[in-house]
Amino acid sequence: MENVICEVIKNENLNKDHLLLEFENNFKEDFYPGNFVHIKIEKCFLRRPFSVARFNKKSIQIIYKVVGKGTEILSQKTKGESIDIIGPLGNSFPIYKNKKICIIGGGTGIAPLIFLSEELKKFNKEIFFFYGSRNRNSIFFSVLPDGIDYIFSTDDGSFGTKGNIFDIFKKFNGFEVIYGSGPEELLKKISKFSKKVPVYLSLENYMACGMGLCYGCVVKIREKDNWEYKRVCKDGPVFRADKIIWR
Amino acid sequence: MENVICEVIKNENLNKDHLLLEFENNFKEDFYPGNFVHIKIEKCFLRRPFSVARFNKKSIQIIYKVVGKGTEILSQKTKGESIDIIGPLGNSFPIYKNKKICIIGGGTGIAPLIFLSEELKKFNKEIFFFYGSRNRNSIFFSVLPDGIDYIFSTDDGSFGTKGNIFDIFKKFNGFEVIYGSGPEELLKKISKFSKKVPVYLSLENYMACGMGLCYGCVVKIREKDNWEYKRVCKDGPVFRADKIIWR
Amino acid sequence: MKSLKTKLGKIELATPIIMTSGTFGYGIEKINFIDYEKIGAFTTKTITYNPLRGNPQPRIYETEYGMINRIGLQNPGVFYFVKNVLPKIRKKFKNIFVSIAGRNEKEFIEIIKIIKKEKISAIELNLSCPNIEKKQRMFSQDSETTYKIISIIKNETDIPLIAKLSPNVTDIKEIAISAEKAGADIISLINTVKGLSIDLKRMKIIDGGLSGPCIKPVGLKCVYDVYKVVKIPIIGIGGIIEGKDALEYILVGASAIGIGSGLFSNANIINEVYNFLENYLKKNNLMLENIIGYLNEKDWLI
Amino acid sequence: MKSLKTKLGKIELATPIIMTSGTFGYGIEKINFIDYEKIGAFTTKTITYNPLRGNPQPRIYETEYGMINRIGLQNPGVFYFVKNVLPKIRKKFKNIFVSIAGRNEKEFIEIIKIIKKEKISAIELNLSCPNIEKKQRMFSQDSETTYKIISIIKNETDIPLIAKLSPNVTDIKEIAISAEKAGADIISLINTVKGLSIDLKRMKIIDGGLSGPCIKPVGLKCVYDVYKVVKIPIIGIGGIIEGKDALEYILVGASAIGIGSGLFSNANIINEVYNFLENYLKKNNLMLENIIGYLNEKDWLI
Ligand SMILES: Cc1cc2nc3c(=O)[nH]c(=O)nc-3n(C[C@H](O)[C@H](O)[C@H](O)COP(=O)(O)OP(=O)(O)OC[C@H]3O[C@@H](n4cnc5c(N)ncnc54)[C@H](O)[C@@H]3O)c2cc1C
Ligand SMILES: Cc1cc2nc3c(=O)[nH]c(=O)nc-3n(C[C@H](O)[C@H](O)[C@H](O)COP(=O)(O)OP(=O)(O)OC[C@H]3O[C@@H](n4cnc5c(N)ncnc54)[C@H](O)[C@@H]3O)c2cc1C
Ligand SMILES: Cc1cc2nc3c(=O)[nH]c(=O)nc-3n(C[C@H](O)[C@H](O)[C@H](O)COP(=O)(O)O)c2cc1C
Ligand SMILES: Cc1cc2nc3c(=O)[nH]c(=O)nc-3n(C[C@H](O)[C@H](O)[C@H](O)COP(=O)(O)O)c2cc1C
Ligand code: FES
Ligand code: FES
Repeated sequence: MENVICEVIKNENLNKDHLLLEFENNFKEDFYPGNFVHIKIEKCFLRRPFSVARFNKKSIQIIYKVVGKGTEILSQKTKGESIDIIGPLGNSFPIYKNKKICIIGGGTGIAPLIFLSEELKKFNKEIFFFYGSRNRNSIFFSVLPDGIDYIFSTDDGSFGTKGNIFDIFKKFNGFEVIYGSGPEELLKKISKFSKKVPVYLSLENYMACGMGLCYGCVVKIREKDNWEYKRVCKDGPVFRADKIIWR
Repeated sequence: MENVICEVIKNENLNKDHLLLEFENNFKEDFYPGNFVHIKIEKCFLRRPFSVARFNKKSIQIIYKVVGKGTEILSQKTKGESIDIIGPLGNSFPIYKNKKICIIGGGTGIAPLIFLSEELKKFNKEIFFFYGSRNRNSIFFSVLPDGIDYIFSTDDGSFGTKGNIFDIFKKFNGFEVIYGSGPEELLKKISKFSKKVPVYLSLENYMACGMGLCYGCVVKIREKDNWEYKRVCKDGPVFRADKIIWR
Repeated sequence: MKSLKTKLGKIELATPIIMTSGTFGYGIEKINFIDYEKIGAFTTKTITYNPLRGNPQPRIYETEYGMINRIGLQNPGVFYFVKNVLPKIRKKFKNIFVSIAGRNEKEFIEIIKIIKKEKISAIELNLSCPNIEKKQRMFSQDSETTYKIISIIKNETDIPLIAKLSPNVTDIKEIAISAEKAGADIISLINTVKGLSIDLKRMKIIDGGLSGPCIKPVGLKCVYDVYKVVKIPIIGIGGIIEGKDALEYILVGASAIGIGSGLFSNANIINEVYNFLENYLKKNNLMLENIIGYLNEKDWLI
Repeated sequence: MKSLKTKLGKIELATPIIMTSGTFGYGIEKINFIDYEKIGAFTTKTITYNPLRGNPQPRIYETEYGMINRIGLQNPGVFYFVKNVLPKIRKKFKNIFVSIAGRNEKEFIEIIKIIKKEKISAIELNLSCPNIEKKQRMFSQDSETTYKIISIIKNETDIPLIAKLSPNVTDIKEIAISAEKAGADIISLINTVKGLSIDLKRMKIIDGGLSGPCIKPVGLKCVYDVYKVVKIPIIGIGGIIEGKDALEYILVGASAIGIGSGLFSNANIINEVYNFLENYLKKNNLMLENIIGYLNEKDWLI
C-alpha cells in the first residue's frame, strides 16, 4: 500500500456512460487482478474506490461511470493533471492454472475482470468470458484482451444474445473455476454454483478509509457455523462465493 | 444590486503582490466610486468583497492582493472562466464639484480611489492624489488616470518621497474635501481633518452577506450624542470621518 | 406551484421556503435578484424589548463549509420595529413571522403585549437566547424553562407560536415535547450550533454559533428525532444550500424549511430550492404534503 | 523534534500526534506511507467485554466536508484483544492507549480487570457509548453517571484514565468537571457529533456520528470551554485535516491532538501536522508546551 501522486495520461470516454482513466504508474508495488485504488477527488471528503482494469509497469487504467459528485469531478481531469492515489488495496483473485475457466460479469463490474483475464490467459487455455451489457454501445470492446472466448448478451439484443448474461451462462457447463463481478443480483445467482466449483466474486461497498481501519465497508461472511462482518476493502474485495451471506 | 455571471477578460499580475482582474460588465445598473462587488469563489463558503477600481459599460476591474485561500483561488482564474458576482454593493463617495480636492490612500486601499479620481476629474480641476506605497514596484502606475496631481511616497524611498504618505500630506493645505482609503492607521490620522473640511473614508471589514442582512460587518458610528453599530456593507463602505469611532 | 403548498398548523404557505431569522435582516433591504413570490414566509431578525447594540467585532468568520457568527442580537427594539419596520415590509411578504427574545420571562411578556396587537402570521420565540435568571443557560437548554416560557406566552396571545430550539442540548426530544405540551404551535429546528473558530492571521477567537452546510447533518438529526415525538409541524433549518437539502429536511419530517446563511453563498438558492422541489414533485406526481416525513415514517434505516 | 514533546500528566509523548479511537483500527494494519515515528500515541478502536458484530449496513456516508458513521463498536472482545492483538502492536507504537466501553458499570469493571494486567500507557474510557441502565443515554451525557463510572474504575487501576466525552450535551464543562473530580487523568474531546444524512440514491438514512472538518468548530469550542474549568490535560480531537487545525486545538488548550477521519482524506496528514507544528515552533523559537492554551489564557476575544 502506497500513497502516490500520479499524472493523468488520458481520461476519455469509452462510451456514453463510461470513461477510461489512465495514469502514470508511480507505484513500487505491483497490482494484481481484484486490487483497487482509492482516489482523492477535490471537494469530496472521502476518497473514491475503483478497481484496476489494466496494469503495466508504465501505467494503470481504471474504467468508471459517472454516477455522482466524485465521478463527475473525476471525469473533468485532463492529461497532465495530478491525482492523489492510494493503492494497491484489497486482496486479489486467486489465479488458477490449467483449468476450464469462466469469467462472468456485467456493466461497470467488468473492470477488474479485464485485468483478471489478462492474467489468467498466461496460465489457462480455455477461458470463457460471459459479458452482460445494456446494449452494443456499452460494451468496452476496445479494452478487451484477445485470446479469450467472449459470450456477449445485451438487454436490447443489439449485440450478442438478447437477455440476461446469467441465463446464457447457465446453458454452458464444465467450468472448473468461476470468477464474477458486477451487479449484486447477478453475483447472488452465480454464487449458487459454489457448491460445485470454486467461485470468486469481487464485491463493492461504500468505503471510508479503504485500508481496513474503520470497519465501514463490511459484509456478512460465514465463519465456521457462524458469521462475521468482514471488511470489503481489506479482507476483500474478492470473496469466495460460498462464504458470502447475501442481504 | 444584481447577481450575475461574468466572464473573466483578464487576470494578471500588476506587480509581485497584486493582480488586476477584469471581467465583463453584465450588470444593468451602474457602479459608482466606493461600490464593491461580492465574489463567489470555489471552496469558500462566504463570498469575498472587492472594491471596484475601474468601470465602464463593457467591463469592470478590481485590484487585489493574494492574502489567503480565497484570493489564492481567485488568482488562478483565467480568461474565459465564469465568476458569480453580486453588485453593485454599498454606498459611494459623494462627488463634490469645483473644489480643491485631496485623495489619499495607501497599498491595496488605492483601488476605489482610482475609480473615484476618474469620476472627480470630470468636475474638478485641482485634484491631488497622495499615494503611499511600500516601494516603487508596488505602485499601480499602469492604471492611474492622467490629469491628476500625484504625490507619491514609498517606505524605502524607491519612488517619490521616502516615508509615510500622511506626513507628506500634512505639509499641504487648502483642501476643501478629503477622500481616503487604505490602512486603518492612515485613515485614523486623516479623520482628524474632518473638523475643518468634509472627509470621506472607505472602510473594510469581514463580511458575510454583503447586502445588509446579517449585521456581521458593523463599525461604531456616532449618532447624535451616542453611537450605533452601522453596517459597512450597506450603510458604508464610505463614511464621513467625523462619524467614525475608531477602535 | 400548487404542489408546493404547505401548512404550518393553520398558517398556509404558498411554498415551504422560509427566510430564517437573522439572515434576511428585517426584510427592508430589497434584494433585487430574489423572487419574493417564491418565499412562503419571512422571519424577522430577532427583536428584543429594548434596542440592543449587539457584540463588538469580530462578529463573523468563515469556517470549513460554514461560518460562525456572534452578532449578539443587534436590533432597534420592539417599539421601533412595530412603528417603523413592520409597516414597510407588510406588502413584501405573504407571511411575516416575528422573532422575539427576552432575557427573562418578564421581557418576553412585555414584547408580546406590544406585538400581539399587530397583524402577523406567527411569533417565533428565539429560545436560544440566554436566560439570565438561570445561570446564563439558553431557555431551550432546559425543558422546564422551555415549558414555562411558552405556556406563559400562550396565555397572552392567540397568534401562533413557533418555538425555535437550540441543538445544543443533551436530548432535543425532551425539549421539543415540553414545547409542544406548553402550547407551541410549530417547532423551528435548528438554531446555530455552538462553535469556535480561530483567525490565525489576527490571532483572534470567534466564539459563536455555527451555521451553513457543515451543520446540515445536525439539523437533519434533530428534525428526524423530534418528528417522531411531536405532532405539531416542524420548520427544518440548518445548512440548506441547494434544492436537495430542502428535500432531505422534508423527507425526515419538516413541513417547511428555512433558508439561512446558504443565501450568502448561493445567491440563486431560492430559485434552486423552488425549482428542485417542483420538479421532484412533478416527476413523482406528488404534492409536497405527501412526502413530509416519508423517510422517517418508513424508517428506512438499514 | 524535541520541541514537539508534550505530556499528558505523567505520560510523555514524543509528539502531540495521537491516532484516535476507531479510525486506525487495532494498529495491526500496516499503513506503509505513515511514519510511525511521528505518532506520539495510538488509541485502539474501542474494545468491549464480549465480541460485538456491530451495526448492519449502511455504516458510513459522506457528508458536506465530513462523514457519518454508525459502525456500532464492532470488535473481537477484550480476551481476543489481549491475547492476539496487543502482542502484535507493542513494538509499533511508543504509547498505546486502549479504548474500552461497557454497557453498564459491571461490564466496564470486567474489562478493566483484564486490561489492567497489561503494560499499556493509558486506558481511554469511551463514555460516548449508551448506558443501557439509564434510558440509553450515553455515560457522558450526565455528570452523575460520568462521575460514578470513572471513580469506580479509578479504584480498580492505577493506569492513567482518559475520559472521552461526547459533545452532545447541554453543558460540556459540567461533565468535564465531574470527570476530573472522579479521578480522570486526561480528557479527550470530542467524540462524534450526532448527525444524520440521507442517501437519496438508495433512499437510505444514515443516523450516526458526524466527524471530519465540518465538526472542527464544535471540537475547538469544547476544548476552549473545558480548558477553562479543569486542570488535567486535554486531547483535542475533531476535524483535524492539516497542520493549522492541530495548532488551533493546541492554542485553545489541547496538550495533544487526535487524528481521526482526516487520515481517510489526507493520507499525508501525519507528516503535514508534524512539519507544520515543527516549523511554527522553530520560527517562533518556542516549545510546544509554551503554546498550549495560549489563546485561551489571553482570552483574545475582541
Ligand atoms: C472495491 C470497489 C471497486 C470499485 N470499482 C469501480 C470501478 O472499477 N468502476 C466504477 O465505475 N465504479 C467502481 N466502484 C464504485 C465507485 O467507487 C463509485 O461509483 C463511486 O465511489 C461513486 O462516487 P460519486 O461521488 O460519483 O457518487 P456519489 O453517489 O455522489 O457518492 C457518495 C458517496 O457514496 C459512495 N458511493 C456511491 N456509490 C457507490 C458504489 N457503487 N460503491 C461504493 N461507494 C459508492 C461514494 O464513494 C461516496 O462516498 C467501486 C467500488 C468499490 C468499493
Ligand atoms: C468593502 C471591501 C472592499 C475591499 N476591497 C478590496 C480590494 O479592492 N482589493 C483587495 O485586495 N482587497 C479588498 N478587500 C479585502 C478583501 O475582501 C480580502 O482581502 C479578502 O476577502 C481575503 O480573502 P482570502 O480568502 O484571501 O483571505 P482569508 O484570510 O483566507 O479569508 C478568511 C475570511 O476572512 C475574510 N477576510 C480576510 N481578510 C479580510 C479583509 N482584509 N477584509 C475583509 N475580509 C477579510 C475573508 O473574506 C474570509 O471570509 C475589501 C474588503 C472589503 C470589506
Ligand atoms: C448571521 C446570523 C444571524 C442570526 N441571527 C439569528 C437571530 O437573530 N435569531 C435566530 O433565531 N436565529 C438567528 N440565526 C440562526 C439562523 O436563523 C439559523 O437558525 C441558523 O443559521 C442555521 O441555519 P443555516 O445553516 O441555514 O444558516 C442567525 C444566523 C446567522 C448566520
Ligand atoms: C469510522 C469511525 C469509527 C470510530 N470509532 C470510535 C470508537 O470505536 N471509539 C471512540 O471513542 N471513538 C470512535 N470514533 C470517533 C473518533 O475517535 C473521533 O473522536 C471523531 O471521529 C472525531 O474526530 P475526527 O473529526 O478527526 O474524525 C470513530 C470515528 C469514526 C469516523
Ligand atoms: S473502508 Fe474502512 S475498513 Fe473498509
Ligand atoms: S456583511 Fe452582512 S450586514 Fe454587512
